[in-house]
Amino acid sequence: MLRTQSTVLIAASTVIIAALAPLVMPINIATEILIFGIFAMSTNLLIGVSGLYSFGQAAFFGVGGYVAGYCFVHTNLPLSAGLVLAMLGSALVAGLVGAFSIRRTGIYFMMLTFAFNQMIYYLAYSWRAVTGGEDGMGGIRRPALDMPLVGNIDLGNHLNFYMLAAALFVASSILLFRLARSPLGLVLDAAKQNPRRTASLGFSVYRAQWIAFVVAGAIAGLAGALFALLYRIMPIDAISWTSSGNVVFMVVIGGMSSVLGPVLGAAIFIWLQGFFSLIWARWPLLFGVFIILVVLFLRGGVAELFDRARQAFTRKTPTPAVQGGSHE
Amino acid sequence: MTSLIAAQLINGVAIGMLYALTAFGLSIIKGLLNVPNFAHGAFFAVGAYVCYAADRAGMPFAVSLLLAFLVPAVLGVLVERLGVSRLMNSPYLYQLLFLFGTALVMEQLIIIIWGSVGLSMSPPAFLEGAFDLGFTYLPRYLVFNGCMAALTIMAVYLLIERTRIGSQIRAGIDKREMAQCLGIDVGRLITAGFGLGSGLAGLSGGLVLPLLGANATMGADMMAIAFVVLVIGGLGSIYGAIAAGILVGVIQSVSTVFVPAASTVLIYVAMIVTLTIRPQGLFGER
Amino acid sequence: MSEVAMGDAAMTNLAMQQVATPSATHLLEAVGVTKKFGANVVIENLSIGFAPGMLHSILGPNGAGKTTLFNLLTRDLPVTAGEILLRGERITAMKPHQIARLGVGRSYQISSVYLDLSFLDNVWLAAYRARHGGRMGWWKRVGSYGEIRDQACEVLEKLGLIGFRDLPAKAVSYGDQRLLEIAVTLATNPDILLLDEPTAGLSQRETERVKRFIESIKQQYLIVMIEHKMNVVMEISDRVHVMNRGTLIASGTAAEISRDEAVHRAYFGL
Amino acid sequence: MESLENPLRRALLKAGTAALGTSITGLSWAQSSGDALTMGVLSQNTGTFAYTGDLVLKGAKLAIEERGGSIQGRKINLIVRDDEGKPAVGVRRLTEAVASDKLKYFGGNFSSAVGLAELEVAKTEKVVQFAAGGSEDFTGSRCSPYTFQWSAHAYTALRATLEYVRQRMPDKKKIYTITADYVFGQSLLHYTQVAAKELGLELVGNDNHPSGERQYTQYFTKALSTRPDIICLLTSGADAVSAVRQFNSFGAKNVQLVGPWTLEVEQMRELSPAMRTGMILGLNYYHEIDSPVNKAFVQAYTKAYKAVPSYASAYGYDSFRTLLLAMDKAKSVEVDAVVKALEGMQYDSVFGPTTMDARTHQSIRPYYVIECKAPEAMKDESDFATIVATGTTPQPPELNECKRTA
Repeated sequence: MLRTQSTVLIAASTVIIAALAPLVMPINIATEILIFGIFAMSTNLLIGVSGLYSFGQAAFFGVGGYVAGYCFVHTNLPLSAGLVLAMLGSALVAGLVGAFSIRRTGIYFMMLTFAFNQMIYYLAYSWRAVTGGEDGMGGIRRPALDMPLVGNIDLGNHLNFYMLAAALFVASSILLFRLARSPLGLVLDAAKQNPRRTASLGFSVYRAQWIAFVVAGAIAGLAGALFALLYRIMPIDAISWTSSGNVVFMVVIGGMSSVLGPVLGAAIFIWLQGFFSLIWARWPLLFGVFIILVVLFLRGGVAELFDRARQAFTRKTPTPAVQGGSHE
Repeated sequence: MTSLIAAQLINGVAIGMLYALTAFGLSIIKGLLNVPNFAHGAFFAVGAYVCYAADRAGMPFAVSLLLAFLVPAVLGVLVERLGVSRLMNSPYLYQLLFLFGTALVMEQLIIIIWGSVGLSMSPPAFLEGAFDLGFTYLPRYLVFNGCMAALTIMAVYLLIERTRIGSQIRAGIDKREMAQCLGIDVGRLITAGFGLGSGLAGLSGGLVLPLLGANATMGADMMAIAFVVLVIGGLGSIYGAIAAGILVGVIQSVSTVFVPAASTVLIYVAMIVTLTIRPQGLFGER
Repeated sequence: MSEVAMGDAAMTNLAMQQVATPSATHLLEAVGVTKKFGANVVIENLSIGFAPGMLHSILGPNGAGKTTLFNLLTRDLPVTAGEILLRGERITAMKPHQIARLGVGRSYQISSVYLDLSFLDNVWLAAYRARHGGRMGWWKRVGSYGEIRDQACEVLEKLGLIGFRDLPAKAVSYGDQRLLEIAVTLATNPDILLLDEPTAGLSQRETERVKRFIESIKQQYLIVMIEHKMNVVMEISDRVHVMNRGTLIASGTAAEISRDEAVHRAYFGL
Repeated sequence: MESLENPLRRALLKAGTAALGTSITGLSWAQSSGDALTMGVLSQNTGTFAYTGDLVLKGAKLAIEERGGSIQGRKINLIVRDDEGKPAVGVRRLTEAVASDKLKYFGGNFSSAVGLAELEVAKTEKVVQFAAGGSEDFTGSRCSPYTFQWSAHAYTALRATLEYVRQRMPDKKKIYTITADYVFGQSLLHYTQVAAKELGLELVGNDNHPSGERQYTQYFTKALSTRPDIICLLTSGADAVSAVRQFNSFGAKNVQLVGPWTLEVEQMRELSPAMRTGMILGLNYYHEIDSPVNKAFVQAYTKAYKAVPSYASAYGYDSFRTLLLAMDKAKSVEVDAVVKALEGMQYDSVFGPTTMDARTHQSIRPYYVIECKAPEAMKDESDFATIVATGTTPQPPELNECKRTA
């Protein structure tokens, strides 16, 4: 019963977020927040739901960006085709990387994803003909979006492009929310807590986690494609392992236990960077301090703050989280 | 051709010793903490800057190097006490992020203290110039570097294998529960190990100063390599890093004979191949 | 005198067992399996078979290799040598989840329920797998599988756990977690139940409960149970197998075993 | 569980996002005011070249102060953004500034990667970029109506440097090149080959190193094994600095180190004088340039900041100064008018008489060759070198890839 409602609630809240954002901040920041929101949510499918600490998600973000970029620079495919190809491309790469990495667990897994990320980075870096190497892939066009009924929508217009991003944002959050509460999601959660037992129940843990890895990769690819469209370039550093680290951090500040936590994380992350860099040239120091504080005192991320606040209001002790939940 | 490869081998080993030293520190910490120290690069940088400052203050090179070890070591102890140790019982993700944040802070502090313009320091006079081996030149300082790294590693090896604290550290790494049963304070052990590891990072930072100079981001570059070295060497064994360090140095150096531009990629290829065939690394146990 | 004779009987019995021939009478069996961890041999050339419709217990001092045997049967660990047969078919090379899907349900010695999941979800997972094979739906919500939820509730009912339905497993006593463990295993709807010390860490009362429960279901399954509590073993098992130092030293009815010399030696060093 | 939290979390989420948003806009709107003309310095305050941002800013400020902070009756509002030396961040900050601060003219980062990324945004947002940095794509394959190039063309640089080498040491002919493996490095290499051919120099070998490389002894080991007369570093920035340091450790005195586009003054500071001694370098700017504009600039700069101007500050000053000149010429601050005015504009810059190519937007100006002084020969610690030659040969048109038509 509750579950039924909460899908609706998720949809509602995402729509509301998407609708409010541009009213309170410059449109392109709002767009970027949604894009990284998508990226962060996809990453949380691995980190939060499946307990797979991947430090290589930027690779798939990047692949998506480059594929889409390539389509919109060298071909005149319609928008939809470009986005789909981007997702397929990322899914493919994620499939391969996952096939290798998931056999290893814990810190080995993390290092493998890290290594693959680095490797893909250097490949993109040296494959100048296609990716533009260090100077990035430039001259990406934003094809008009051809919609039935509505007709042709010019995405050159910031607001229209924002709408597109928002639509995809809502779609992916609903998808990821449903997935987290589907049998697959439950299996992933179970495998996170006790892979051996999950296998002895007759589930292929490897397969479940591989699927999660591919889905996360594909959605990261979608985010990457949107990113490439946003600034009409695909810069090389968007694919480096530091951006993998950043997205992990977005997830952590936002909180892993909910679907929307990571979006909040993305918002805070992007906003803080902009804010800090305006007030002090040595801003990364403030940022570092912020990371440290979050890790030491706010393990559950900002979402945890809300819970604490709620518990403060409603005196009753909370029933322990049933889905995902804490990792302590 | 052969002489060129020979030359690159020598050069590679010399470089490799430095990677080995840096990664060795990392691997001690990894061994005790079961977390790769994301702040290792920062300690490396601090070492370089401390060494520079000491040299400017007119101290002899030896003293500068000593300080390049001590200061980061103390810093390391602080970081471990104040932060890492509090996160012992949470998933390593949080320790990683904590160290990540610490690295950012240290990097910026360096800039605030020493400015963001890179710094250089010439090696002491008796180490300038190069040996002419006929088929190649071998910079004196590079040789010195290799030897110093080798000696340090040897010393630490003896410390760990031959002394009581050493045997405790080993116990802490190999069988922590047992160590606890033996009434060893694992917490203090980890602190000590973290300090030692950070110190080694700092020392190698000081050592490479005349070659690489000092700048705030030098840590990140070195850490990426140390990281690879650690993984190739084997997460299970602290000594694997030494052999792997030399290996990486040689790969990097010899590959310049054939495919210079690919040398970096090659290192990662090596890492992935290792992890896929032998997830525990070349020398890792279990 | 007679004791010796009886002992011999048990021995011949055992000898018969060790003739490594797959026999249709055995639903699940290990044929000449060996397991080594590095140098030390935990199980050595062990052959043991379990006939259907019975409750088998495996006895033996600690370190006899009982749990390791279970791990070999379910492929949680690969064998070093030998074969595992299920209904006469080789399953030695299969993966644990594949074996589980063939109807081998297992409970673990250290309780391995999902502490963060509710009782319902714990059992639900097992029931879902039993119903949908290996498939994992990714869109329909867990909540919307009505009939599976009902099955799960039934099982909880059976073990008198229905009250905990929506509590996370970590919120209840160890004893109840052990019961949940059994419930989960049952919900996979197996033909064969491997229970690893189902009563370990249970109070007297709880032990009684589990014992009676197992007895009540033993007609429907082939049950193999590792158990230390003699009273449990002796009262409900049809067949008792005794292991020591990685080998099978005796097999027989409870009565036979209680008089078996080798067993006495193994246990009381007589 | 989820669902229970949702309503409240949603509320707070909204509130949270709102709070974030307003403070963003709050902050940036605060900086723009009325009908002021917004110009921007987008440069690097973090990362390897963190120091450059401040230098560019100092130069730009000077140029604006000369005009009493206003142009064509419009007050000039100078905003500063940190692009962290990353293309992704650069474009983000630029788009923000255009959207919320009405940014019209900007410059500041001389990393080609960042510059070329910003070029795309400048083109779509129709704002003027005064770029610097090595890549010839600015005025070549990716030339844009809204982007102008301050730095000399790679061809001019190579030609000037090698010409000097040629006549300074006629007996040294064997050149070994070590090249950064990215676009800029490769175009340097390309023009080295062109110029070497024209001048009859022999290239005995080349190695590409991945950019960001910190370890160079292996490259020198290889290079020296071919016994060259000259080692030519076709790399720049931090890479070049490490390379020079490590070349020094070989103490190969008989091999001449040449850097056609390798170290600007900023990076020379990173080397101890002993390490620089005798190096032949090509520079975009050196504070001893003998032109009236430069003399005045150096004087003003030293007075204001107690230091001699460097490449970065000269870029900041000269590019902003040129923009303001163009606005005078156009009698307007409107982008299209100013662009038109700039195209083909002839003006006095810090380099003396300078022309802005109407089609490619490449500034046609001299390039300088210097020889580094030994420590004892230096009057003060910023007296690095003496200008020994200047070159003005522009890129041969047939080598230019710009598709635009004037």
